[in-house]
Amino acid sequence: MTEIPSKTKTGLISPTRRGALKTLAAGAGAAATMPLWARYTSAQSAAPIKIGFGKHATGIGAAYGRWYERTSVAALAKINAEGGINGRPVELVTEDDGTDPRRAAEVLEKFANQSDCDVAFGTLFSHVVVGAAPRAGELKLPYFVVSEGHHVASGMLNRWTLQPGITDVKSQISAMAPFLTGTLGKKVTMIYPDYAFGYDHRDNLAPAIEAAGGEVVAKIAIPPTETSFTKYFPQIPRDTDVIYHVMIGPAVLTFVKEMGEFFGPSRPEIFGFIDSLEATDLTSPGLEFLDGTYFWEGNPRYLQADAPDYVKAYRDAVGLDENGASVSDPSDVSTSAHMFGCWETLHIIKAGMEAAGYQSTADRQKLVEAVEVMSMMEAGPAHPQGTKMFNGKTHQVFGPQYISKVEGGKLSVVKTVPYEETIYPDEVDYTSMSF
Amino acid sequence: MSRKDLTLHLGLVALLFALHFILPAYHHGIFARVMVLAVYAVGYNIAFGYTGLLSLGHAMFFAAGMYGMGLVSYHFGVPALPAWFVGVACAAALAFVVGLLALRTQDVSFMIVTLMFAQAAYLIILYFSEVTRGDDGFVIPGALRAIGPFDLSDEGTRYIVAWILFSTALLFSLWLVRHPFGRVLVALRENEERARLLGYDTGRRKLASLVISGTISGAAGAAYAGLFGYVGGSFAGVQYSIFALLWVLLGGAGTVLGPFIGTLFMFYLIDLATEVTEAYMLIAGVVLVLLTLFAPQGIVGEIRRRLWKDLP
Amino acid sequence: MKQASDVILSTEGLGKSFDGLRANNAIDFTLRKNRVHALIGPNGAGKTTFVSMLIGRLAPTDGAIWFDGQNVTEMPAHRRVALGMGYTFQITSVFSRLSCHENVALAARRKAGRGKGEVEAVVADALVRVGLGERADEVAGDLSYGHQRLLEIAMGLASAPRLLILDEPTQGLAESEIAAFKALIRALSAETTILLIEHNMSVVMELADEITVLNFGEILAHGTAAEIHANPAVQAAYLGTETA
Amino acid sequence: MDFGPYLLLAMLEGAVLAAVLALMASGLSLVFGVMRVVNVAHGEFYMLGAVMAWVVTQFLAGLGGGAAVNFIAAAVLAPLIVCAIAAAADVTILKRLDYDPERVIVATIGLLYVIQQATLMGYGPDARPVVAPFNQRIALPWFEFGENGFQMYYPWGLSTTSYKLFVIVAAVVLLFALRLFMTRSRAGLVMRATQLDRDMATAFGIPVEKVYALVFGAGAALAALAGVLIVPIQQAHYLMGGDALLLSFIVVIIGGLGSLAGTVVAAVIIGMSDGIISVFFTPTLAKIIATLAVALVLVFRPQGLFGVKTR
Repeated sequence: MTEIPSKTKTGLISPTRRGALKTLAAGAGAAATMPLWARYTSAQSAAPIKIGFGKHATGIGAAYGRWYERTSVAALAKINAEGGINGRPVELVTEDDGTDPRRAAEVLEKFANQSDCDVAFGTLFSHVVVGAAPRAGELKLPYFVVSEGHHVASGMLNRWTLQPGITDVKSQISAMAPFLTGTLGKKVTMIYPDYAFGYDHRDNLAPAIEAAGGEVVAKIAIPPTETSFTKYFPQIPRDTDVIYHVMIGPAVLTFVKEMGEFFGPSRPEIFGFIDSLEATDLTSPGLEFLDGTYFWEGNPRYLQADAPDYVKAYRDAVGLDENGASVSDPSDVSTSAHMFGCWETLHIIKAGMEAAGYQSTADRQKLVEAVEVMSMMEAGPAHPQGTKMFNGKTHQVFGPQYISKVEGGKLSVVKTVPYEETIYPDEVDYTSMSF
Repeated sequence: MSRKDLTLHLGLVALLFALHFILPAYHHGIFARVMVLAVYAVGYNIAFGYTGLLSLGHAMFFAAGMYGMGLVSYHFGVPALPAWFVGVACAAALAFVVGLLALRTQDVSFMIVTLMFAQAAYLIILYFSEVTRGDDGFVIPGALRAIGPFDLSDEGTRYIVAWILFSTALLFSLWLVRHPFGRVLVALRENEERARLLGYDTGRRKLASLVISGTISGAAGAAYAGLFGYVGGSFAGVQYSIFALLWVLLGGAGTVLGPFIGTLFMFYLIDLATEVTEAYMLIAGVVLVLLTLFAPQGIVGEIRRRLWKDLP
Repeated sequence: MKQASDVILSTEGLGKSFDGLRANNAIDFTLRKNRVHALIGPNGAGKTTFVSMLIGRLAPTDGAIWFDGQNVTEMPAHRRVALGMGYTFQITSVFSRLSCHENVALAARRKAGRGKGEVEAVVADALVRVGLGERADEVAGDLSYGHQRLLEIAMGLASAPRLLILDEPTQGLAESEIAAFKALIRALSAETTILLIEHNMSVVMELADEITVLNFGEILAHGTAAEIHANPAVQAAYLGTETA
Repeated sequence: MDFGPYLLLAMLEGAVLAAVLALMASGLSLVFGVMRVVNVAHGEFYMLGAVMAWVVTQFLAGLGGGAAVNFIAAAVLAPLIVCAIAAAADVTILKRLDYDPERVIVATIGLLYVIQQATLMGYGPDARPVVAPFNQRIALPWFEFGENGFQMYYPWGLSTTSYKLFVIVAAVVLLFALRLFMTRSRAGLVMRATQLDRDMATAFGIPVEKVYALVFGAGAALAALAGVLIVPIQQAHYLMGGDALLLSFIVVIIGGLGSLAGTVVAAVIIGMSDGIISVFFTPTLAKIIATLAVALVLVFRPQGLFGVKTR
């Protein structure tokens, strides 16, 4: 099986953007005017399928949680407008996990035992995933994470935890390394958080850079309590060609700003993971100096000139303007590089449930097995970020990566690395593990 | 120990055992978790509630237990029970060393010193992230999470193990506060100088109290790792130190039942508040303020003050 | 220094300075067994500083303290208590949130080897002796000030010291209570040595076998009640200024 | 970077931290000194100051004000708003707790959650910047005796910004003003009298309750002012109060509780050592060492570096 069934069923592949929009609007509008029971009369059971969504509503991940929820709500509106899953409506059950591993585990218990969710989904921060995943395994609750951590593919977790909607840091890095050494320079200094997915970057960058013929000359790990950074910048070796930065949390803007003030007019090349500036307006004061630097983007924030219609449809559904901010508030910038994973994951859940003939929670194992046999996921309305390949053994998807350059306060994609160039050898085979 | 006290506490132990058969799945899981965390609060209560040592760093003892247990499992494949003992020993040793230093200070300085040590412990976990997996933490391999034939990841076993641990801690603390040693701890809390001039070596007793307290906290941390399979840096963070203080104060500092009641209350308060609003901590904050205004001795403390004077 | 066999406590050149201020200077003091020895002196004469050094609440700047043939100068307070020194506070310092019984029991249990039954007996006895037998279950903080003073003394009794240091025990007591107190001390003097720091001259004159007078941190005079009463230096320095 | 310039840079950074800390911690110290209570919500007042600065500048920018005018307005209004909030909290909560130290700690933890979550709801989870009134990068020269004798050059990276220098100067001026206020003004005198002996102050007809409300408000306003000063450098975020609270706790304790001069000196020491230790170690290790150093200072000098032994 190389194609997921949902692709052929979606009715959104229209030749023009306007057409796509129309379809979507009509579907959503029609669905909204009908009473709930009337919408799904064809289904055997009209009871909604419940998807438990662990949201970072509070704590350090709150900016992400907000956009994850918006994307998920939009994706479900689309899925419901198109007839739901197996003819049944789909409902999001949202619980705040406080960006805390213990609470996240409790939230999974709540999904499984209290609110009778069919699957659990969501969760970005890797410590939250690692803390919650063992509970998913024990509860035998399919847990679809949208985290980009390498924890899934590293084999640390279990058969019930999957990451089919977003690529992991290790593959992102292996996609970026040739560009760094080939285009920007051979000597790389990395600055990363001494927590969260900082470890994935620390562990994977140096091998990838060396494989691409470069060298990591310094690694500067920033502890979570830090609020000022200038004092660490002198630790950057003078002969550095490229600074590679990936920061997270509320201090990132300070970080980037102080880096600019430190270097002044004579900066090396700078390459960052957009995580450093997710949900942050690139025209914020102090960020002028980023002009001409490069970023990895999981999915382009700014609407690119050559964007296909399904990308525009996705952005309209989520409510993004051309700059990747909310249409209702231009200062409310999205977490574009990650949140698409929610949209795609929900479509994969739909596809998996339909392939497995999912009826009730008794079919949870069938659902996991159905997702495990998935492989190619063609770009389209269900996968607006691009064509991907899912590896059922490692429970991890591989997809295209974007390199963008800051020009005039906007990010323009300068290079797209296809999924084929991001693949690394398997580290685990979850399918050989028991349920 | 009066018969009435013993009946009350054994009654709670029996009730929790009975709940094992009655509670719906979700609440069953929650009670198991609350019992383990309540053990942490029981430990904290011995230092804070009974001895008057206001520590803001108990998360380091919880984490010492958790990491002591977790690291030997994860790196050396030690099975759960021996690993648990390693965790407890780590917490006891840490409490001893911290006590030797921190107990040279008093009051607010003691608060800050314990806070600083805990912060350093947290940063050390991050610094040695190649061993500890830092803030991400790690999962203890399922195969190791068993005591003999009992699989700790099984809901029933988990509940019973948590219940055994909690009951032991609860009855131990009841015994301790009735024992002459415990009475001296109370005397230290009330008036340290007077206790010294009655001939008590207050320094040694405070150290002993802190070690007992830290050991019980560590036992909770180690049990948490074994029962829930996850070891992570967030448990060593400041908020977990503050949690212990909150749970104990809410339930009633210096009462045997207070830590459990406080932990349970706080848990359901937050759990129910999340149903109403995303800003559930707002509700928690308001309740805290109201409690200090209208029930300053905590829930059990108020019961003692108003209804049951001899409640331990 | 070798102590004479009837001496329980002595000091040798004991002195204490606070930030250059000399509170006690070169005090040579001897306390004989089974006596009631009063320490008097005007306010600020250094009496409390002196006894605080005896019991170990303050470390002396210079000099030495001997208790029962042992140099205790460097010894922490709790070990001096273990050796048989007892102390009651000038400012009431009971455990105010605990019951009277528990207050005294804390003192009684200190003595090693006492079983539960024996502790109970000692506590009951001590409370009865100070006249608080009826109030064993009351919370100490609820007692009147005078009763709290008596509770202090009961705590001193229960620890069965060989030397009991009473710092201003009659302060705040009513006349009737003072009378009872005097009787209590007389009875006690058969069993133990008592060092009494006292303002109330009638108490001192009636109870004390020996009196030492401190003035400006130094010993001004030493002798029996009659001798002190007759001492012109004491009269000049002290009695003349005392209103009691 | 060479050692000398690096050290200078670290010290400059340390001085900025010290300036902000000194302001914030003197608020905490003032409250502790006069009222004898520990305000755990102090960090949230700092955060509120920063957030209010954003709100004020945002509002005025909408009216078309310039960056400098907006910032000055924020520096005046934000502390006043925060002062009012804190005084209200004092009157409605702390007063009714009779300033019992333990209960105040719990109540202010509650207050901390309330403020934090209310901010999350009203302001959101994002870190938002405020435009500095001026912010020029200033490259700094370095002097050296080399083979060619005395040399002056501009080392790579050695720089600061005019705004950072302004923060340092502003904090010094404000702290002097605070000192003058405490020692020279009648209100300051009343505060100090209340600090020395509450009962005596009451006997002399000082309205102690009002003084407490004012002191609590003034302490919060100092934190808010620190927040306003830092926000062009660090942005306003609803969780920013936590670490700031920890640091100012440390400063107040090291400086000796309730001693304003000690607090300022301690802020300089903590700020500077934070900067200087970072020269020698990797960031996380530097934090560990700094934290342990503070703990050990307290262990071996519990009364603080400048406090007077009380017993």
